Amino acid sequence: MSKETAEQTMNQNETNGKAKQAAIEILKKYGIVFVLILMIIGISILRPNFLTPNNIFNVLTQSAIFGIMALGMTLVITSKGIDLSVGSVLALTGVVAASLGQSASATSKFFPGLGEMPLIVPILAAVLLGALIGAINGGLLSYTGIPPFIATLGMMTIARGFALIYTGGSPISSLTPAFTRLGGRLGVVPIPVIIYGIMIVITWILLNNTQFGKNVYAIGGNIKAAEVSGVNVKKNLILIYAYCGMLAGVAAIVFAGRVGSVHPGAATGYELTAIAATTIGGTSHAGGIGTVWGAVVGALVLSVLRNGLTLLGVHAYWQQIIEGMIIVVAVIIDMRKNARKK
Amino acid sequence: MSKETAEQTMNQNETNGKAKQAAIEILKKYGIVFVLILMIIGISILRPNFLTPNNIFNVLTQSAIFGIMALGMTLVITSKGIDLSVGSVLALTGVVAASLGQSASATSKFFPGLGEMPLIVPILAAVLLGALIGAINGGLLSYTGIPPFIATLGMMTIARGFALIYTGGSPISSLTPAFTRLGGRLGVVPIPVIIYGIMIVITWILLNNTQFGKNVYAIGGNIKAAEVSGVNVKKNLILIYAYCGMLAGVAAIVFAGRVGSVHPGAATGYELTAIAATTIGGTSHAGGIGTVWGAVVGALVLSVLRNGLTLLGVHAYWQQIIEGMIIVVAVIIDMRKNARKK
Amino acid sequence: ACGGGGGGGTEAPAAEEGAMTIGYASSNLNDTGQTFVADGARTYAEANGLTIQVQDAQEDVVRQQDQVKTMIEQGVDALVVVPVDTSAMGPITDAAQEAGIPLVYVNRNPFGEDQPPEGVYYVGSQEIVAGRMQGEALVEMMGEEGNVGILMGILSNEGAIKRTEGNEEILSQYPGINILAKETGNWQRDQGMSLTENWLTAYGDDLNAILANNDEMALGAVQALQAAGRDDVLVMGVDATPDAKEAVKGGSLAATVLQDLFGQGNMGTEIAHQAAQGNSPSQLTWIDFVPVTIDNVDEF
Amino acid sequence: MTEQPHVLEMKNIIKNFPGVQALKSAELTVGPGEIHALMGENGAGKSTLMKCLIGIHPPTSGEIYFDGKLIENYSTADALNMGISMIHQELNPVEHRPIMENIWLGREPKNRLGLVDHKKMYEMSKEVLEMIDLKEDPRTEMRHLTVAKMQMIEIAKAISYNAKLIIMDEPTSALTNKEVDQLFSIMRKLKENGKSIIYISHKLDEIFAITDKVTVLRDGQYIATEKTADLTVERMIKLMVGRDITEMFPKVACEIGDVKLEVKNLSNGKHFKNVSFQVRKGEILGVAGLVGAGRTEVIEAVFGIRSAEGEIYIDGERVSIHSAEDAINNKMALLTEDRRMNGIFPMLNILQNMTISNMKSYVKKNKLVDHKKMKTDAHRFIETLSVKTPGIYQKIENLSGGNQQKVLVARWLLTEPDILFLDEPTRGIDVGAKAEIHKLITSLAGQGKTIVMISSELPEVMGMSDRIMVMHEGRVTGIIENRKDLTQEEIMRYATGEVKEKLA
Ligand SMILES: Nc1ncnc2c1ncn2[C@@H]1O[C@H](COP(=O)(O)OP(=O)(O)OP(=O)(O)O)[C@@H](O)[C@H]1O
Ligand SMILES: Nc1ncnc2c1ncn2[C@@H]1O[C@H](COP(=O)(O)OP(=O)(O)OP(=O)(O)O)[C@@H](O)[C@H]1O
Ligand SMILES: [Mg+2]
Ligand SMILES: [Mg+2]
Repeated sequence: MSKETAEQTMNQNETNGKAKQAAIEILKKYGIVFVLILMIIGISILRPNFLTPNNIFNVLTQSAIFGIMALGMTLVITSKGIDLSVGSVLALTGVVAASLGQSASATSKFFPGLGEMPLIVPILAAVLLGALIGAINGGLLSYTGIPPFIATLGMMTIARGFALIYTGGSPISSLTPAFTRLGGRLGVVPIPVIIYGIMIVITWILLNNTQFGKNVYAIGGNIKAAEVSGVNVKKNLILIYAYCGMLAGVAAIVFAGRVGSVHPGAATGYELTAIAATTIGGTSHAGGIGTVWGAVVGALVLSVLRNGLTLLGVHAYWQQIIEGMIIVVAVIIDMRKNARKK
Repeated sequence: MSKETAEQTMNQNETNGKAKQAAIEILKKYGIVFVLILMIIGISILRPNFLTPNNIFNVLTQSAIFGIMALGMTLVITSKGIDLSVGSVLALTGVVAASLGQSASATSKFFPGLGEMPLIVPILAAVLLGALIGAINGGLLSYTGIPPFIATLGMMTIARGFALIYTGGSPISSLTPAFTRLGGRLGVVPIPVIIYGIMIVITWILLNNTQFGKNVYAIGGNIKAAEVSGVNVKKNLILIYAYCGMLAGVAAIVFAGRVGSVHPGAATGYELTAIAATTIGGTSHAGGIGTVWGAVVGALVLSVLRNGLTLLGVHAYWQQIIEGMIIVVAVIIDMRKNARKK
Repeated sequence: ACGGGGGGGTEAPAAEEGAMTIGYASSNLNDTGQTFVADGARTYAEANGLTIQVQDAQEDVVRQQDQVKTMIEQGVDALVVVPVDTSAMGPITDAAQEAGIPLVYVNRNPFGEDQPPEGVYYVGSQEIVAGRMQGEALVEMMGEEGNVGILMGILSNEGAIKRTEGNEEILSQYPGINILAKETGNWQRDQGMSLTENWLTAYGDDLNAILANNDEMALGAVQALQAAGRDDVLVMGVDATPDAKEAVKGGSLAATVLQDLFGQGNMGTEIAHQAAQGNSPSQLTWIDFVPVTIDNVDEF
Repeated sequence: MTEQPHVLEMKNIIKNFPGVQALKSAELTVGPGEIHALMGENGAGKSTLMKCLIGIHPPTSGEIYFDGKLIENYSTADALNMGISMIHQELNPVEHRPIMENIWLGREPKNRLGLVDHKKMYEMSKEVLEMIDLKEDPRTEMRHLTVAKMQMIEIAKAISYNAKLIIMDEPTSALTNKEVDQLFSIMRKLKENGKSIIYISHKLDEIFAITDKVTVLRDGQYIATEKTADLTVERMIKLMVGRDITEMFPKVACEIGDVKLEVKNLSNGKHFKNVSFQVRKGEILGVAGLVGAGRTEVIEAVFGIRSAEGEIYIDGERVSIHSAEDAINNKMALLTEDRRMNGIFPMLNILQNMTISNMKSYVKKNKLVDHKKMKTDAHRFIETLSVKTPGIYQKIENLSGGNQQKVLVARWLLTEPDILFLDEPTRGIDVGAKAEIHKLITSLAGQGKTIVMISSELPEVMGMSDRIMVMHEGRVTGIIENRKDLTQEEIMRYATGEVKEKLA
């Protein structure tokens, strides 16, 4: 063996060792990823068709809607807040978008004679309305000092009420083909997954590479530190909630595209799912700790779980029980990373 | 005027002034009481039948169920926690209690041949089961360190699942007359109101006059300092959640008595109402701050609001919107007590 | 549908002489079907110069009781109630009887086989019948062999339980028919869609039919099937909503079951009106379900 | 130009909080290139005056001139932009973020795309850390640092604003001599560059060592401004307290009894190894060492809130202590080092803060709590320790730092312990109160209590202790009998590990 090859082998060994160690580090740090992988392995052994490309895309698509909401929730919870209104905001922005995206034949009772509008109209409407509602949330809690729980709980009820009034309680359907295309695929990849991916990247950059992102961490980690460092806390809180509301609007578009109709009662309880995904992903309600990848993994844990339980043919009642247990266990395993050897 | 009388007058003036000042102090400190009084005055002017004894008892009865849950939630939130499972725990303890409190004729599918049992059996069952589930919540979060949000979110799903399994999805009815009497009146006073009153007193004493109560504040105020000060944090957390679960069991008994039947889907979303009542009453999610009277007033604000909106004949959709707005406004007014004159 | 909504309710109820007030307690106005029932009630009230006050219990049985009691306190002349939980209507019945106010239950029957007590009425149908109709229609179209998935509503809802029971009652008579899965889509279209996607992975070509407890979930299933390029799976719903009728016409939905919800609300209010005027309408009024397929869809 | 213009003039500042007038009529004038001490007892209003200046609490009334211009209605951000920066008395770390993000919070360097330039931030942070001679990776999360290092970061941050006027509110309360020297050399450099510094500290030697002028506040009132060189210690104390304080370390010899506490071979893999010592009744054992020597950890382990192997004997009997509860049951008490983290309950009132550890003794036979007794006790200690507060229902958060410390001292005295562990008991406490606490410690020893006192102030250790235990990197390097002729240098030799082991 020449010296060179020996060196190469050594390097390789070292690389292997390092890679291994890095992998262990990652697993320890990212315990929840480990849980996700375990779940995937377990389900695939029992049901090999879990790993078909089609099903994988299904799982991703299914996680897209509350996953997008979880992205916004990550900012909110990292800033030590909570947003209970996202489910209702999805419904309200969704019905408004749907009413602007109906096919001309279903000439809507909303805007008679307006005809079919380009897709950008409903999209912008949902996104802007979502951001506006979020900004109201943020403004309320930062200027009056009421707890985020109350501000967004109020908004949850209010937005739902407006969705009901806007629609009279009936779903809005007959969306334009362009709209429902958003629920389809581009090549093999489902468009909801593409949209989700774009939102992940945007949110990641926002949280990690902008001053705004640093402010989010500082506000949640130590609001006094933020204040004495001259961070405009009020303005940033408004932006945080506006972004969260905006993502609820994006989720509404994906929802409408996928389902082809939006019901004023849609997405009831999704706020809890989004918060759960965020929390499973390690974002702390004590503020200052939160990651985008955590929210993505958390959302995946939930959708893999639901998909898996269905594939396994678990009885509907038991699905609830097992889902509850696995969420708890997943977070317990994830917690071990913080376990301090006393 | 003799010197003496002059002095007396002065003293009186002083007393008056003091009383006035005290009243202002109280209103400032207890802003939410002020809001409640305003609401009551407003509604009574528009609808004089609001203040009939019957309707007043209605309002009190209506606040009893989630009011009782809010009492337990006050301890939980004061300790910097949250309990999302109380609605589901109500349902589970409720169906179990109902199955033990059916009239002999409806010889239950649960315990065939057992016949009619004394009322104490279902009551104890609900209370103990509630406490047990709560203790599990508390144990989970204190021993594994997972966030209360996750532990109780998991329990929320799990308890609901068990309620469904226990009943097969159908409600349990035909309760014994003794049981449904709990929904009736003792003299003129509704029994739910009496039970609520007893729970208020017990919780008040517990929180204000026992070592346990002091520990609750300490844990919520600074968990590390509590540990160093010799508080057994784990044991106390278990007790806190057990008490909250137990009160959900008490609420289940009131529920069953009032409705005459318990549905496995009962009380869905009550956790949010209970948390809202607690938060409206000034209990802080940042921990360490919480009062029993606050929870009672918070629950009253909600039930007066709902009762008033119905009496006023406000359209159902608008009721939601107005309810959301008033909750927010009430807490904003309450906040003003903390407002710093800049 | 919303147009008439705001107006009727907000007027001062029972204030002026002559105008009768009907208190209407809906189980859940978030439920499309229930908005049709409420529309029926409102239409009748408007046509007959009645004031109607609509309350929404949002699936909370205690809240419904509170609302009814408050409306009694406020002095309505008659009550129309869509029960949240049919087994829990005792206190409401008692309260109405005590106050001497006629009470009409609509859409969901709290009395089962029994006769309602004096001054209490029922207008509607038996949920289980809808389930049976779906089952029968399915056997007719699919034959006596095949694998079926059932999309259930909220698991604790009576409609979900009874309709599923009706499905099973019929299908169990055919040994060749197999129920692959029963899961809840919580009445929602998006959840019906996700479940169907998962079923397609789990059962693939084995899946021959989907019976949904309502049209919203059925339409979600249709969407998932179309996306997967499957046109061989029969899907059936309940309610005959406009979207569903459209889908039946287009052939993507094999059948739905019409429940004349508008008619139920309308009739319920009429009976309440009659009773409040001192007439004695019949205590039980059945409004039957009708199966809707491509053959008869144009009639509705 | 005849007279040099002032950098800062604060005139007639009044600040009211609900129920408290923190500043009655405060004044402060600072010239360019001047290091100006702001002195006063705990609660005199020093921090409040500085918070008024930096825009956290706008004053109720009064005028502030900066650079000759009247400034009003400004935010903290404005103040920073104008050239005023501040090291706060309470540390403000964003714990889960790296050092560099803490330093540059609110003014992150950006690249052309407007995104945060992490590389540049890293480089800039390295420079800043070099300035204070701190060898930490700027990417280390703040929570991994010791209090002392966090404090150094705060100092670095305040300097990095390149401000004209830097406020330093008790920057040295968590530092030892080495870092203090470092800080002083930085301050001198700043002074050379014409920057002005407002310096707050309760350590008089520091005031004399570094400052040019002194302004004294008492009860929110301006008392005097004098050149430091013209002052004596006695006069300065008199200005602050309004009376004379004679005894600084009132150590009186008292009878020393049997061995009360013995610790044998205490180790916990990471922080300390084989620690053994004995303390007797009536004895005060001082514990000295550099920051990071592991003193806190040893005491925490003895008190049961940190796990470790080894044996603990009380009165000759082996005890097992696994929680603070156990420790308290064994009549121990621990005044912790980090007031904010594991000392106070910020939003609870003084009554609650003071009585929590003693709650057991307030439980009556009927299991209810005896509020009357609690209140009596609280009032008694507010008086004994002269805690400056409007009442027992004041939130402890609203007390000045020194007064918070007094409440904590009271908390432990209430439990009537036999063994007291005091970790930096006079950190942030003014001279008057310090003397009171010292008197108290001495009288406790006189009552036969056993006292273990950690302090980073060598004069305090030497003034108070019967024996001194010195630690270095987790090991006990010496236990020295306190003598008249013991020098700081000698202790430092043990503390730096120069002397390996010598037990007395
Ligand atoms: N937010 C607040 N609310 C009410 N009172 C306050 C508040 N902040 C400070 N005080 C009060 O103002 C007075 C001055 O406090 P300050 O913190 O300025 O004292 P200090 O001179 O800095 O004392 P120390 O040397 O102990 O730090 C104290 O009596 C304190 O209790
Ligand atoms: N949270 C922590 N994470 C990692 N290491 C820590 C942590 N806290 C302390 N250490 C390490 O433990 C050792 C001792 O810490 P500490 O500074 O508290 O000692 P000390 O002798 O009590 O000093 P002092 O009380 O003077 O600050 C140091 O090496 C320190 O770096
Ligand atoms: Mg200070
Ligand atoms: Mg230490």
